Amino acid sequence: MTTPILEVKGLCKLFRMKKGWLQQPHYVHALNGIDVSVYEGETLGIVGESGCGKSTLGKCILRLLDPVQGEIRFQGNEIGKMNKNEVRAVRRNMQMVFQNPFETLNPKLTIGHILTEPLIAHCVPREQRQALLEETIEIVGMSKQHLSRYPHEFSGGQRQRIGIARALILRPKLIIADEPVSALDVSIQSQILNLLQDLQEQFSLTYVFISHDLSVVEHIADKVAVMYLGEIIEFAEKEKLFGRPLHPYTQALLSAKPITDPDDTREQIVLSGDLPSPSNPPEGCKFHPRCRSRMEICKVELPKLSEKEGHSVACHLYQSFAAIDSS
Amino acid sequence: MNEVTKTVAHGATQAKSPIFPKLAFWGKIKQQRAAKLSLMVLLLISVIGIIGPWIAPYDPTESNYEAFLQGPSAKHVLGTDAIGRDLFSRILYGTRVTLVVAVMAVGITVAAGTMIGVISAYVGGFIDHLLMRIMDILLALPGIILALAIVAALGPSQTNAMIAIGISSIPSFARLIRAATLVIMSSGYVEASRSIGTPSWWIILFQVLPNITNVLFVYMTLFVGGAILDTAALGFIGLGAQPPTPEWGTMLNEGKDYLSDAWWLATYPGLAITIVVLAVNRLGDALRDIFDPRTQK
Amino acid sequence: MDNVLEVTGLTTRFSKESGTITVVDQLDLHVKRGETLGIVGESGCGKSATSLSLMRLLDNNATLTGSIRFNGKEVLTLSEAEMRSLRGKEMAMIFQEPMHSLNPVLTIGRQISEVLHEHEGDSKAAVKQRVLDLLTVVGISRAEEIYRDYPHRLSGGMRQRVMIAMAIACNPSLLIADEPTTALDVTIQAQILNLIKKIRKDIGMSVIMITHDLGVVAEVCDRVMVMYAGQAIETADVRSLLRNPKHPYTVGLLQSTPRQRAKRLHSIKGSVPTSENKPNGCRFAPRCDRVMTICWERNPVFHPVDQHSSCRCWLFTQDKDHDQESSVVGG
Amino acid sequence: MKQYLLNRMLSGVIVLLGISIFSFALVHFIPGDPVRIMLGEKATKAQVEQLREQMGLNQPLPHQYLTYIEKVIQGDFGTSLQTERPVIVEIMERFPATVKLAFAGIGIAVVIGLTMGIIAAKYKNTLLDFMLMAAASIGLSLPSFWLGLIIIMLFSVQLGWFPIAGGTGWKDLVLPACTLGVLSSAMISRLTRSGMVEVLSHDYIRTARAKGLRESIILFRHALCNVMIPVVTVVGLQIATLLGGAVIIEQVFNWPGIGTLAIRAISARDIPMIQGIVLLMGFVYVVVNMMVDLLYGLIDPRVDLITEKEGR
Repeated sequence: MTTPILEVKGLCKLFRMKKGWLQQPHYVHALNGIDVSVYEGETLGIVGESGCGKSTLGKCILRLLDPVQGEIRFQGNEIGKMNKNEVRAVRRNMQMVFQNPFETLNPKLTIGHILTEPLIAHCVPREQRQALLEETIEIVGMSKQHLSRYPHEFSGGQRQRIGIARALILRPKLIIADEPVSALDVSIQSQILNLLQDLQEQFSLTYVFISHDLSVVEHIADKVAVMYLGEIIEFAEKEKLFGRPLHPYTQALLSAKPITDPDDTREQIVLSGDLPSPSNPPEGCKFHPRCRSRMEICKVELPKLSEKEGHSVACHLYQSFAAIDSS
Repeated sequence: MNEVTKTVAHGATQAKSPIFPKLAFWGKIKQQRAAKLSLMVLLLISVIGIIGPWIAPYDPTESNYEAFLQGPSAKHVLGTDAIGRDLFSRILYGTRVTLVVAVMAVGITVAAGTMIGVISAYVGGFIDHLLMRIMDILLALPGIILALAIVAALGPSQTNAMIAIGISSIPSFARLIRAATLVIMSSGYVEASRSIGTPSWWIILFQVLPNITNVLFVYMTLFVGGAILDTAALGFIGLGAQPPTPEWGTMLNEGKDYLSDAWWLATYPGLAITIVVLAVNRLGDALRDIFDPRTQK
Repeated sequence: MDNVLEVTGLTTRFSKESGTITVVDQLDLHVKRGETLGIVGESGCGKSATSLSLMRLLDNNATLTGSIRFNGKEVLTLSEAEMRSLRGKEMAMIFQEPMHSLNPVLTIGRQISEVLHEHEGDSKAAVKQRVLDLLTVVGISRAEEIYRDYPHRLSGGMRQRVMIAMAIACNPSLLIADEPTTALDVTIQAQILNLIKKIRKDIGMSVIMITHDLGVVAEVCDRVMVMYAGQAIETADVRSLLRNPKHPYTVGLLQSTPRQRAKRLHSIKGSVPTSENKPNGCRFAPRCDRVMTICWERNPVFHPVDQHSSCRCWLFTQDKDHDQESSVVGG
Repeated sequence: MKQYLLNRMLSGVIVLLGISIFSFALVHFIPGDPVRIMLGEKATKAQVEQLREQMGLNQPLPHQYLTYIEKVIQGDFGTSLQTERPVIVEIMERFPATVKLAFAGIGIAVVIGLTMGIIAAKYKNTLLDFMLMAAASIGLSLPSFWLGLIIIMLFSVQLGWFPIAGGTGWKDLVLPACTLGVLSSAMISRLTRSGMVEVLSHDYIRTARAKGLRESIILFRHALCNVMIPVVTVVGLQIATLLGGAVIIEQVFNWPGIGTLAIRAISARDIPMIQGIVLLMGFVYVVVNMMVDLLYGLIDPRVDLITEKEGR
């Protein structure tokens, strides 16, 4: 087996919540020991509800946020400890597509200017720039004429295409897409998803695809990681995870997802209660207050992610996995 | 099917006011018109400031003991003061004094305030904390008192008044600019730019600055109005431009002793101040409304 | 026929500096007693404007024409005072953003009880007891505590429950829910949808569920109306719509919903026309893959296709010379 | 909540310390020898030396500052150079007059300003709104001293209804208080209007309408509470400013308050007096701000969240 293009090990990120000079600073564990890896040409889907830390994970991988602990290996290089300039160099091969196409394009700059920015930042020779610009804008399904226009002249779908063009123009190896279609309408969403899939084939891209929408992830991802309160609680290939979810949370998530089938006969698991606040998570397994199959041990001990046949899950129900494996 | 009852109803939130007609699309168009009008008034005033000395009928400092405390007449349009100087000429000359002092003062404010604000927001951390605490302390004193204290230290003169007014508005200007910069810094496009690997200088130059120029321009205009008022106030107290300089505040100070005998002395210079400040403020308000993203729908 | 709400030819226009724009165009709809009607469409299709028009909650630059008959009364001719006694009492509404829909400086208890004070005029103690009951009904366990609390201390799901409690306080006969779960997480969405279903059954009210999510429709609605660019383009009962959609737009919408099985998603080309820039003929013509010549020339009428569904499309119109009033609606 | 107040108090103390450094440093800002300037050119060398000794100017700076602070805490603000009376006595004599004027002025301003703002917002974009806001614009552009002069000319000189200037009775109070009130109401009314317009566009106002509430309840219960949050801040700031002496207005009406004292001290370069006034203003500012924060806590239940976000 080849080495993964991106490997994250034991990644932790804390946010400091300070209420005032007099109080002890309070820490929120946004990410707590994340292990995840992606192989070249794959799409890793990361799903979770708001506040589960999925966006933080994306930003840590790009070093837009500095992780507190853990390793991030990209193409074999540890980037968790690189200095600013080295990180900037790495970003040539690792780009990001953002959620909100309305906010992430500077309203004062033309599309051409916005797309040139990465070329200047990474010292692409001047004479190559124009050709790259024109080529890239056409790849994402727009035309050269659009380069001299401003972001407000475009619809949401077109802006997201521009965002993708910006990420693509340096021909990176890895693209982190943070909720790239959740601000878009369904009919536009499918255009963008198709575009992303085409680009992946054409440029053999690797995606880390972050989304709260299970259907979208199910459609686009090869492997899926489910997050809950800063931890990965289940990680497997798409078919396995959606075909036979193991973690009670994943099961609930899948059953809560409304589907367009009037004869839907799935048994619906409706979770009681709210997502606990990340600043004050429960003891033991963080899911236990809402879990319908909780046991005594869940209240005290945090289950570890253990793997069997390429399907990892962090739940006490399946802790015997590891035991069986090792015996 | 075609016989649909045609009834008309309006939204719920309408103000029921038959007496006060609703001005259609007052908001934006009005603002653009106001901006144009006040800009024209200001241009006119600036022109007067420049060519004032040539169109003034009399020397503003030359006293004429045969015509003191004369009311407005054909000879002296706005009357004369206690030592017979022509009020109209003095007001014309004063335009330049007032404008120069106010604009220079705001220049000081903007230069220092923008630097402090942008640095504070961009660098953050300890520097930000330190700078903002200092600004807090200076804000604790009313602007005019701060200006007075500085004038007291430096001694009363027109230049010192200018410096004092400039310095005394730095804290509030810096805070406004800092807030505006922070908004831009936290915007999606700056983050997107950082994610590409763009260097900091590029982000400041092409992402932050173009987006705060509007704000900067609006605040600058609004501060000019305040600076004119402060200049005149210092002059009025006797701590600004010194007599016989024809400064509007100073002229009011001289006029206040003749309230019962020569109403024009205490009226026209004040009117001049009000008109200039009003024009500047209207321009500032209009610019703010035009640039305000919330009104740009 | 027992209809709570009958709307005919509803047209909502906004006057703006650039001119008048029509956001809802000649809309007909009806809601039976105890029924849930779903209104589906993408952003800008006029579904929210429709809901606000029904309650007459639009800003004063909006003009409504047509007819809205609610429980036999013509809503559009009511005076503002009569309208007020209808709102919150007989027709109630919940909104998309539970974060912003509650007043941050008033307690939950106060915000719910003022509905009762306004419409029922009971004694203080009775109102309080009723509010506590309502909070329990919507599944808030610590009712006493929440009664005294402020909105910012509640989670999104809880706030939406409070909004529902407020809406059902006077047992309205119609609840309009404008994207009530869009801002919520999937697991919370399931809770809220279940709650709405349960309450509808318990107090026998009708619901208009406005959403962009066909999954939500499948979950809670009896009938569906699909809107596009300000017009209704298809109505049908849920089963027929999802199993056997007629209008090419509905078909496209269903096919572009991501599913695992499809390797490649169907997508509708182009983007939604803006309200200032609507095509002359059928509004969907520029994006339709079954477009015909007539589609560019005239807007089809809305008419029944079979006993289950009605649709606005030339593909299902036998008599193409049929005279229709809505064909010349330019942008 | 307690946490929030403690924090505000701590920053208040820091501001006070800063002010004390500023007022201490005033002496050293002055170009040239401060003692020479205070005493004038004609003073003898012995006199200069004596004053220098008396003010402790021979000591190293940190030492000077500490002695200064020590004295201030004991209530010793030094002696006025003009009147040779203790600074604290002079200030305390005049403070009541300033307080009277400040509260009368602000009272008028709040009443006029709130009323104008609410009416303008309620009748947004009508002729009435236009007229009220035009009036407010003019109010903001009027030089305070000029308005004062005009008012004196009209009501004292021409009509003779009120005394021209000088006393501290209620009749003397009317004109300066009205001048202050009119000027401050301009800002309050604009703030109230824009706040009101913004609040009225919020989703929770739509919710209130959907509940079928009466327009008056929406306006006064749902909207006004939220509008008061920024208004309280501004009114607080204004009170702080005015308590430090409505410098210009006091001068115009010859009102015997802190403002006239300040101008006199500054003109005469009465450094101990200036220092005392600056300290007093800082103190008043900090105290008023603390009260505003307290009020905030009462109006807005979200204050504990605000600090949390800021601190992040």
